[in-house]
Amino acid sequence: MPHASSMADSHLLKKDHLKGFLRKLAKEYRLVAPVRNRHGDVLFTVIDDLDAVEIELSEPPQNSLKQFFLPQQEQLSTYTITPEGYDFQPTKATIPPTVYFGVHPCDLSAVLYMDVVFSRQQRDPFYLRRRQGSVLIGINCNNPSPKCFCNATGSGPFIEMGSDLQLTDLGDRFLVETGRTSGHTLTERWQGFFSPSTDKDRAARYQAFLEARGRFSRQVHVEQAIRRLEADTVPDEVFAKLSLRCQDCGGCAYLCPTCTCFTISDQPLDAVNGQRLRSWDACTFAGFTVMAGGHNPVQAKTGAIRQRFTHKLRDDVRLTGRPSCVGCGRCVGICFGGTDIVRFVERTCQGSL
Amino acid sequence: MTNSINEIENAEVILVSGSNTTEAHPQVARRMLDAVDRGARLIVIDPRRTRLAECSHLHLALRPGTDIPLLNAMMRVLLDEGLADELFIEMRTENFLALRDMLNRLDLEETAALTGVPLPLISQAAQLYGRARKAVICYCLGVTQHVCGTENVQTIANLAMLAGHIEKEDTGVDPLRGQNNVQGACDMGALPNMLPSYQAVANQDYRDKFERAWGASLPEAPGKTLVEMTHGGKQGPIRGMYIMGENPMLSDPTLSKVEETLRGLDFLAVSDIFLTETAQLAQVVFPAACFAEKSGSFTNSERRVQMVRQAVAPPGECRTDSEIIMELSSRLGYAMEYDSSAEVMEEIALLSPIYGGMHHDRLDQSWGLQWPCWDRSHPGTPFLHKYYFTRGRGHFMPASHTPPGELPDAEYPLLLMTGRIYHHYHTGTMTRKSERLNRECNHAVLQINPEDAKAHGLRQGESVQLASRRGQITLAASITDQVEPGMVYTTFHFHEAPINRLTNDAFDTGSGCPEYKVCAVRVEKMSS
Amino acid sequence: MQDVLTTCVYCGCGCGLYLHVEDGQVCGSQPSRHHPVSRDNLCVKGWHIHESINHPDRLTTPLIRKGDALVPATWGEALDFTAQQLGHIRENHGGKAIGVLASAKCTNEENYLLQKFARTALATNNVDHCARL
Amino acid sequence: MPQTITDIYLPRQAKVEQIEVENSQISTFVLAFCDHAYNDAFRYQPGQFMMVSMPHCGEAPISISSTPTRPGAIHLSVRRAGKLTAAMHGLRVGDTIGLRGPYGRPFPMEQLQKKDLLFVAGGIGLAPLRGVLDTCLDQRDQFGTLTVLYGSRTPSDIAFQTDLDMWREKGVDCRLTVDAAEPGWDAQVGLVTSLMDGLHPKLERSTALICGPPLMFRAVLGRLTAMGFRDEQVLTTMERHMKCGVGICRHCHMDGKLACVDGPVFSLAELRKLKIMEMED
Repeated sequence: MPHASSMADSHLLKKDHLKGFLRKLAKEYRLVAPVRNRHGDVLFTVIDDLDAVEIELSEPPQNSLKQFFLPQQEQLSTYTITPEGYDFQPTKATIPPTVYFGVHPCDLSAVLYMDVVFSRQQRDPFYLRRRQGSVLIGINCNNPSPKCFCNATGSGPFIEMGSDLQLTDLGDRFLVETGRTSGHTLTERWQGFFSPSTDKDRAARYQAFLEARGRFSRQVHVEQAIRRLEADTVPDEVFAKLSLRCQDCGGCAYLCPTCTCFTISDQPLDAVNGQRLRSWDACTFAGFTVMAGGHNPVQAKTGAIRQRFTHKLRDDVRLTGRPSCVGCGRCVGICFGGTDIVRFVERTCQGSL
Repeated sequence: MTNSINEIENAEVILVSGSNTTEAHPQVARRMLDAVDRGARLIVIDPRRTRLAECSHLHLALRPGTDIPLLNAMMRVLLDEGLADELFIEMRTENFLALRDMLNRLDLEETAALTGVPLPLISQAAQLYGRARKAVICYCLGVTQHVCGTENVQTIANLAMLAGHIEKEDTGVDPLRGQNNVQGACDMGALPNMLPSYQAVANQDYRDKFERAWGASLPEAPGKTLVEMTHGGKQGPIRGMYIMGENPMLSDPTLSKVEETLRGLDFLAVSDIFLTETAQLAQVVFPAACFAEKSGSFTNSERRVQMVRQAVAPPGECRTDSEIIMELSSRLGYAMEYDSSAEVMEEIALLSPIYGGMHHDRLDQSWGLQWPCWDRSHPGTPFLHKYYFTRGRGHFMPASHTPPGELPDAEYPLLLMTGRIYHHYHTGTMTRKSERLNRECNHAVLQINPEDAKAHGLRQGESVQLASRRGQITLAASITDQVEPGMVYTTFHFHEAPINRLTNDAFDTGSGCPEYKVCAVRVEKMSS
Repeated sequence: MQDVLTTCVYCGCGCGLYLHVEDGQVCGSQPSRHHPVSRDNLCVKGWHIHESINHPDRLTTPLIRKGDALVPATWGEALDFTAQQLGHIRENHGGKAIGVLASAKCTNEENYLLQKFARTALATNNVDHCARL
Repeated sequence: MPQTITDIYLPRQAKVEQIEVENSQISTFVLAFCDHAYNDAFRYQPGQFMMVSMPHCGEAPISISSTPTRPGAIHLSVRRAGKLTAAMHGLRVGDTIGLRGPYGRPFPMEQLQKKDLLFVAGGIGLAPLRGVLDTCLDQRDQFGTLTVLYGSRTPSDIAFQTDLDMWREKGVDCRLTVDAAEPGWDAQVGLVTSLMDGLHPKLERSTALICGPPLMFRAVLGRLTAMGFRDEQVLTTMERHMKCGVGICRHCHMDGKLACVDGPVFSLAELRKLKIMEMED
């Protein structure tokens, strides 16, 4: 894992000047960052007034960037039914260029995964339109939360790729590494905010990484579960027990930054007008696979639960070389019946360690 | 609920009665299963093998309507095993001797036989419950929707008091409220015999207080209950009705009677967000704003009063129910002028002691407050009955078995139970409009045991006719051993299969609660 | 784009959820992480609560019955007619001939106002809701 | 600058030019895109499917039942199953529907050249095979013998009667069976496997193409294996719920494969590696 930075270039940004830098960015981009709202929750939020919000970088936000690149519900097209025909019009929605600031490594990894999903087979115009106008500014995780296990999925706590600028908190300053060209453009355009980094700063970054790595409170044996799934040695009983507890909420898939399954449906607006919507879906729902006429090729809940974990930990490893679980911990502890991926990994590895 | 929802996960023993918790109260079930994962024991009393029953340690599959004998038998075991909490009984309760005498006269074997639950299982459940340090009882409409609903509830209270499982953190008796603001509607005095905060209409002092505050004289006699109003018949005592956001044409028992009553009115006005089955019968329909389009507060099952915040403007010409009521009231000669729901809440705080410290600014800055909250400095009450019962000493009310109003016979040989399912809410007015929820579940099914299905020659998913003495409907058979032979189960969410055409309007005289959980029906295969 | 915290309407649990608002439309919902009931998750109904808010079948104008049909009317017409009809029953048969159903789905404030309206303007204690259903 | 990306989800209008009623539940819709230039340039291969849009009903995948050797029109044979297909059965000539596609991995026509082909189908399962068969007939010299085994519930449920008659005329060995006979039916009664008794295919040069409901599918597989067909010699097309049709939405998941892009055509050898309902005992 990360040692000396493989990112091309690094600078320093004093924390005192962060707001000033963001204010410059907000002039040209829509700015999205994790904000602790007045109720105490941390959400990625569109920031209209920098002075009115509290940007929170220490607690992972409850929503991920998925909501911005693949919204919970979005219009694909509208249609009209006339005597002459049944006509579809492309959606008129426009997406402003956006800076996503304060993205944790798990969520950056998730965006990289989504990039593959939405351009591998076919280029998905709706995802890519949102993605192409985006600038990602990441922040490495100095304090993984008790639920986090990105160390086991190879997606944190520090990350070397995926962002345009990657920040590391060094106390009174950020070490800023530039990744893609757009990152260089930003640091050059507003070079007044940045000063050169030294070997000492880079050593401090390495020290921060070592400390962060030591702060994980749990060891989740994801690799082992992947091997067992690939070897098909996970007992059916594991899936059966977990599926008895699944209460069909869909929450694990909806909160997951890499669960990209969606459905498409028509919503009538009146007798002759309507819109075609794409919305989040979850493979754990019975209706996910049911065909017209009622036949369901995934006959039991067990099959759906197997699909969920097999997809994340086996099929996506085959596809991208790594699991699509990024260890963000969002699904951990939120399950109505205790059927989260960590429990799956634990049960799968029981007696084999 | 006497406890908070989160306390349930700390209990050592959880006794669930008449609640399909995983489907009707998912967040409560989440705490129960979390508790189980931490080592708690889960006991489920339900005629059906619900999902929660499958996850339980003990499932007592009683015959519907035999809750009292079952609980009495459990209490007798507690007595016999010396598990009664004598100190608690001595210090905090009254009328114990009456209960003890009644229990001692019980023939345990006979009582167990009545319930259909093997005595050893009852005994095991009683001992688990009795020996626990922290134990909660959660119950829901499976307990109350019987002719003896009030006695059922009293018997649960007897059990909890006998074991001393009340008045402590993580310990108590928790009725789960079915609807999002059923607690609040009761608290606000939307009851025929109660002014806000359970101040009896019949009490002169309370009336005086409200008359002074409202500047109007108030009727003395308690009013009619919902079922009395909706089942009066064509020439009933009610001539006109105003219905706000309710759909008795799907939710009330014996729908033919409801329809006759509503059609027979001189005038019916309905305010709702969709054109419900009830609104279709109205002379005037008001388009109301939905929860996302107004501000105010709801009170949840754990007495937590929390803010409802406006997110968007109402569509078209919709107005909030507050606006509609104020307009009507002024036209009827009683002016009401409130600039905001916060102003209404200030009046509620003024007149309802348990809401005394509830103001929107406080609710807005917190996750809400649990009543009683006596004044602005009061932090709210996470669990009730600490140090004293609301009424003083806890009163044991011994009860004995009351059979349901209608039981299966030769003509209608099956016992029908009704309830809710996970994907839909109440009469489906909102949830049936959701593409996803409809995809997951878009029609009513009749759960029937494989034995009964075989006897009727039914295949999975086949349409069947279900009939009672009051009506008949068509729905799809779902063959499952979740129900015992001789019982069938369905839900009331679907207007295509309005089960309340069949249900009995026998009701509990104590609470006015209809007996939705038991009536006699027969199943007929459709001739295809 | 805005997330507004409110309280779910689909059961007595009372989850805290955020409604996701875009261009004046609710187009998503998500749980509140720190809310004591929702604790970072909702049931399937809560996750899809936005689908019924924008539904084209929503009532958007007052309706008055003309023969067998309910036809659109102005607010003035609907309110005047209702007040006149209820007033008529109150004068001729007394408040006891009027029934009012409040709602377990409406807010505390609305229920408070409705029972106050029943007891003052309509002079009846015939006010109830489906507490037991 | 963001580049323009083709909107792969936007359907194109197509007109119903002709409707062939196959039986009480199945009709074949002959369709052409309203945009003539697009229609002329439109190409597909047997075994592929289209995503069909109907007003207020969303989309559903329907396999193409015509042959690319006869360009200018697309045939979709549709059985009434859900809301969308029921709406299609209300279509009249001249009505418009929405289409996008073609999608999916087709039958490997090149591999089938010079082969004796055995088509086994039940009910609507003949639809995707119809395109293959017509292709073979239009390029008759490139394929070996052609045999069709077709099972229906009752004689009045037999669909594609016009096609069957025409295939017979052109020398295809068509054998029919029904689950339940009706007066006047003197041919085979029984499962489609009962038609396989009299077959003696030259195994080394044969390929079987099968499509039908899961129960029939499993019975036929067992029979073919017993006859000596290797798994590579058996091809089928799978039916799944689909939303995008292009390998993203994942509704058609099949143990790591997606029916829409990895299929819908699979060889039995490929299916054997998957934990799917059709391969369970």
